[in-house]
Amino acid sequence: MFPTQYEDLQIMSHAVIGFPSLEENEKAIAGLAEAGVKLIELQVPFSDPVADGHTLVNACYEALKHGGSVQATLNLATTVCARHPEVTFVLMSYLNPLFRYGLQELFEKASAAGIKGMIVPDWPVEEIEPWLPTLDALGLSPILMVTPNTAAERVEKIAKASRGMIYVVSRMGVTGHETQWGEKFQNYIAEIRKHTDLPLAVGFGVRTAKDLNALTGKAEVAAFCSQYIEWQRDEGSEVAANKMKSIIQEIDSP
Amino acid sequence: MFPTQYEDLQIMSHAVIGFPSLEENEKAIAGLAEAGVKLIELQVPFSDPVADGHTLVNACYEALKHGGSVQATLNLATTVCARHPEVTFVLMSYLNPLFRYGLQELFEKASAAGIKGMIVPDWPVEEIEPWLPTLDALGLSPILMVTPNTAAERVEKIAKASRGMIYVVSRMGVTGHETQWGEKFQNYIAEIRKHTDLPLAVGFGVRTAKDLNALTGKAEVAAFCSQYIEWQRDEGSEVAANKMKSIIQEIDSP
Amino acid sequence: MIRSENGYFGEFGGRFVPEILLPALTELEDLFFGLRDDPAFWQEFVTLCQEFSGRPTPLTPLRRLSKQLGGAQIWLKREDLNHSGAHKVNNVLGQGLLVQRMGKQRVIAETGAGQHGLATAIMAARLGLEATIYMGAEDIERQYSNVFWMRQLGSDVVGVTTGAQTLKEALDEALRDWAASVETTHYVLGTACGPAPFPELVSYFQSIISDEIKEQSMRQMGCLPDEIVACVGGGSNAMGAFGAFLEISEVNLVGVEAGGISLEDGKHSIRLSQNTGETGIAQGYKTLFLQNDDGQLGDTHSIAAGLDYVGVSPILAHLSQQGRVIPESATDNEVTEAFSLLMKTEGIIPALESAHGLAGGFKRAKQMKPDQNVVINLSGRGDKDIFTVARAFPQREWTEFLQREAVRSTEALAQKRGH
Amino acid sequence: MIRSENGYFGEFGGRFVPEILLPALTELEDLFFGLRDDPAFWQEFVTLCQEFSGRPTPLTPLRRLSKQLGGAQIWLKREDLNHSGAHKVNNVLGQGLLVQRMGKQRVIAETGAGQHGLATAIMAARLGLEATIYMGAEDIERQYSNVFWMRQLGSDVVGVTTGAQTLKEALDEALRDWAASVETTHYVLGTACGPAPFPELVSYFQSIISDEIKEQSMRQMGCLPDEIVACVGGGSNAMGAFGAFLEISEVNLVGVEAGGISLEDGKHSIRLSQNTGETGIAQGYKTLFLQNDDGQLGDTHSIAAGLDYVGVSPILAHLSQQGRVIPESATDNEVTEAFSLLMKTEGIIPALESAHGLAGGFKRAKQMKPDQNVVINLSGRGDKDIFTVARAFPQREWTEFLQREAVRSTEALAQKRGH
Ligand SMILES: Cc1ncc(COP(=O)(O)O)c(C=O)c1O
Ligand SMILES: Cc1ncc(COP(=O)(O)O)c(C=O)c1O
Repeated sequence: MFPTQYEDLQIMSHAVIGFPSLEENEKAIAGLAEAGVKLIELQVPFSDPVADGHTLVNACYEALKHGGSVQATLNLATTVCARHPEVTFVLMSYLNPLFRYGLQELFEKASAAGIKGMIVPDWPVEEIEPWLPTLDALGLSPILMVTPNTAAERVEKIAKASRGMIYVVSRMGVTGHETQWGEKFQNYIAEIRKHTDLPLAVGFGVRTAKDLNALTGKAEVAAFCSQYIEWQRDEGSEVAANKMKSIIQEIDSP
Repeated sequence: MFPTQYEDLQIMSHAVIGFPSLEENEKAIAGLAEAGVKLIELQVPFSDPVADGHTLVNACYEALKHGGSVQATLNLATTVCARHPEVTFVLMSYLNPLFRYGLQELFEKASAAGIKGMIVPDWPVEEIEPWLPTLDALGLSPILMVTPNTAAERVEKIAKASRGMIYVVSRMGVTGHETQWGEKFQNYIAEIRKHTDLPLAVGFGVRTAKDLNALTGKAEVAAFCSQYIEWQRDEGSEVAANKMKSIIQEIDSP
Repeated sequence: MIRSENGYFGEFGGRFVPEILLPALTELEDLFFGLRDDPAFWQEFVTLCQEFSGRPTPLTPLRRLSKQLGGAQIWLKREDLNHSGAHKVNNVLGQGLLVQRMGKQRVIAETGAGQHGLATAIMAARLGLEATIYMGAEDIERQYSNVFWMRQLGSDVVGVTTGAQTLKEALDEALRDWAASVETTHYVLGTACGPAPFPELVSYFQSIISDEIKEQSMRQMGCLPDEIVACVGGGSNAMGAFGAFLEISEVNLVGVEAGGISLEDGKHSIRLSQNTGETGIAQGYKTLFLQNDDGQLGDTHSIAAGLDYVGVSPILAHLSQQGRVIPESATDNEVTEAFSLLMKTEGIIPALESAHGLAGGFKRAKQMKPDQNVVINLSGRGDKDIFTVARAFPQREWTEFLQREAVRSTEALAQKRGH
Repeated sequence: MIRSENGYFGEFGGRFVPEILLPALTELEDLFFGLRDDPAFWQEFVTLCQEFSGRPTPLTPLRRLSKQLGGAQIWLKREDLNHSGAHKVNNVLGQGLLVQRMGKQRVIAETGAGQHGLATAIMAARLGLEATIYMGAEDIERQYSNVFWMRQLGSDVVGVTTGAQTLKEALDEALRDWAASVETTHYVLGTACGPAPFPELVSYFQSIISDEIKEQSMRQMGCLPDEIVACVGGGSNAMGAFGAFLEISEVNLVGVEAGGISLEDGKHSIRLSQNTGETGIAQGYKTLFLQNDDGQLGDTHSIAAGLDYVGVSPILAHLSQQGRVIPESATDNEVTEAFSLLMKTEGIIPALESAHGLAGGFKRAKQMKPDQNVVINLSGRGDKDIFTVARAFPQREWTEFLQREAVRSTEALAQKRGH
């Protein structure tokens, strides 16, 4: 399940369904579970991943060529949710593949597959709100995003619609500069906590053990995604899992 | 001197001063005189010979590279007029080289060199008229052009300003189609004769013995120019003179 | 002009963007809603278009061509005479006024044919703004002359090499840039697509076209036209040409899409007709997209880079569903024929995009009577298409010229490096 | 507008043509003299320009650039927004009206930059006339894109390979064609040169430019401008911009010629200033020509094909001798600088010809006060100059693009032959 507020930092990592291949996805997920990753995003690849950086854009492009799809994601989810009960699986997708699948049916199947949460970056809170009763009934948590430029009242609204946790976008933009975890970031986190008791998952720019240590005690979840996918791309899923394992061991206890 | 009205057909031919070279001009003129040519145009080469066809345009272009100029023409005229008293030399030029030389001085020098007439295709009758007293005094005959589209009253005006002979442009245009010497042409000639007692020199499209025979009895002078220059260009002045000679011998007596 | 209900036109439209982009869209929407009913703002816009871009553009009667075709009288609305050579500049100048009011110092844009990029580069130069233009690498190849000029104008042109490397990918990339720069940067969206308020905002500025058509046709024809025809890429020139006539049901409105090579997937760009497009949500809005069953956006093809787009204005999707706008299409071959016909008969060189409007409009005009009037929106001029047109109508001299020019250009480059 | 005395302006002008051309010139003159004072004819002309070419062209204030230069307020008269991209079309449309009245079915023209040829091809297509365009082979090389379009428009473009293969030779060749075809063909002379009545006739049609400047400056500046600047090739855009101001001595009139590379013979095209041009008679008229002591016309050079001409309007030669027109010049380098400055500061791409006007105008504006106004006539747009500009500002991508395009073009040609 999702962590509780102020629980020790957990790592969320990532799989792009079909990247590098559907079979490899299964092995990679097993490796991540073995490495101690507590949450895994299963990303439905999409032709137009506007909220992703270039690493994930390219991974999506490859994944589509290797059979990545909504159905493949549900199939994989059924397998891995059963196989790794200690891991919480989150569906990550852009809205269109889900919309085309049929939202109601998708939510039911995702829930049945054992998926616990959902991150859909281009699905605004206003469009999610009507679906909350359905999602709550299915036990499928919408994990909404808050960004550094989200106004306070909107944070309030997003917090209200979110379940499980809130995804905190660490910085402006999907590509580029290094993220800073200093005072400004801490104020930002503090500001969000004013509106919610949900745990916070911090994403974008988490690429090193140093980043993880910086987040320890500040957030409950660190989304370690692009860097992992780059390892996977360049060195294979096994090496990537080993690197993930050693990095998790490097985290200082708080 | 110029022929008189209804005299037998005489041939006028051509030299472009500097083409193929200044020395060659002298030899070529001697060849023409020897061949029985009675009138020779000495053409000052010009950079923009708008009233000439491509053969003469290219000859001008070459001539300028080999020292062709107003001064060179006057020099040559002095030599050849003295050497060939049986030939009538006519200065042919566009207006600008003469204008830049100074018209008054040019006329005097040309007359002194022994030149008898002048053909300047871009010098309209209105601009010539004020110079007539000067030209008459110098014995330099302006030979003006009449074309198939010249209106009757303008033919009258041109005839009045012309001396020595009138240059009859045989057809519309400087390049192109073969010239016809049929009924239409004869009416054209007859129309001109209504306005003048001067002999007529016919130019443009006179390229064969057949053309010369067709003109016999209709005009007093046939301007045999482009074809001669092509012979000169392709086969040298000597061959060109021989060809001219045999063609003159081919003319039927009337 | 049509107004959205909360960003929607019937079932289409909306604002499906990453949260990070929301504040900028709201700021823009607030600004726009505050200005759009202000006659002084509209006047400021009209004056800018007049003084910088030469508006009003004329309504040109095609007397010879109409007679030759034997049907309705055909008129061209001459957006090709705009500064920069296409209607795109209308929208861009309008957004320029908004940028000044927001006090932002940088603009970004996506571009397909390059016309919108060029218009943006021009506006940025004139207002002294920084500009980055995203353009698919494939489109750069098809429209390098526009790229050349954008760079000379001081803009940064970034080639996008993901996916099919055309307009869709350029738009994605522009959105990514915007996510990172949204506080200092305005995204000059180039067509009546994207998240609210863009479809409405772009249509608002472009409606200067139909305002003029209305007045000009009353003056020149003595009545309103029977039909208005426009090509449809994203839909901005069509919405511009239709805008003032939406409520006048006697005036037919016809949108011509790119029929490309065939109706096979990836060989055309028809979204409105023939059940090719399906409702989807992507690139920030809901509309008819070319997509597969899994909701992946499809590949498209058109001889005209500016029509080679996978989505379409949500307003047009709605109006077409309502039956108010009649969807048509024209194939690449029909387009080059219409291109040639206009050029040889009336002495006007159309953009290949606009030639789609011509092909569709000529076809319809032939079925009409000589006392009827068809206005075709000539959205742009064809100069930019010289390389594409040269491939469609090969001339030996052109090939030889290019070969020599490539050598000269190499020499010029070597000389520059030598300095 | 200035009127000739019997075809002369002071000592310049006249009609020095082979007799064969006389009837056509007289016919044209009679027709023109009968129409030029007829307000209905002028209105017909203005309407044609409006409906087909988008006139009036705007007067655009260059606010940022004027501030940056720190002198007078600079305004551009936007002839670049004309259909076909230059002022040339004004004259051509006017002559089109005359051709229709004469009932001729064919037109010929000489062209330098290709703009006049393009305008003529456009007019011929629109009126359904046959057209032959003479163009120096060297100019074809510099402006092939214009040639490409002329051919697509259905015109026959003939490359002239005599002499320096530029405008002067093309004019000679057009005169030769005319001599052979004068009864069925109208010669659309492209600038305010040549035998009477052309200088007067071309200036008359082009004076629509200064009519508009006058009215627009009263409306936009609240007064007449202090100075009007135009580039001078043959002189048609300059005469167009000056025409309505000749009698208003408070308005300075400045003509900027092509300074080229240096003042050496053959390296420039300055005829009005610095004792470079000398009175001569050629190509049908008397004016200041670049020529040698023997009266042979000289070679010329300019980065702008349209200014690369050996003669100049007899009207400008006269006005410049009278002191009414101030002659200036700008070198190739000054021109590319002004070109770049306008583009980057105001988002307008000028023709290289027009950039001479800019270079001269900017220099003079800097010396003036901020409450003064300078109007520069932007005679055309720069799209046509892409190959020349690309050589002046080399970009690696352009070179690579050309190389690939040459290959593609070769393939398209091979495929066409295969059919
Ligand atoms: C000349 C021209 N027409 C039409 C279009 C298509 O865009 P829209 O449908 O937004 O008018 C473009 C796009 O670049 C264009 O350049
Ligand atoms: C844009 C432009 N400006 C100026 C000129 C020069 O001609 P004129 O001096 O007759 O205006 C040309 C000639 O082709 C031209 O194309």
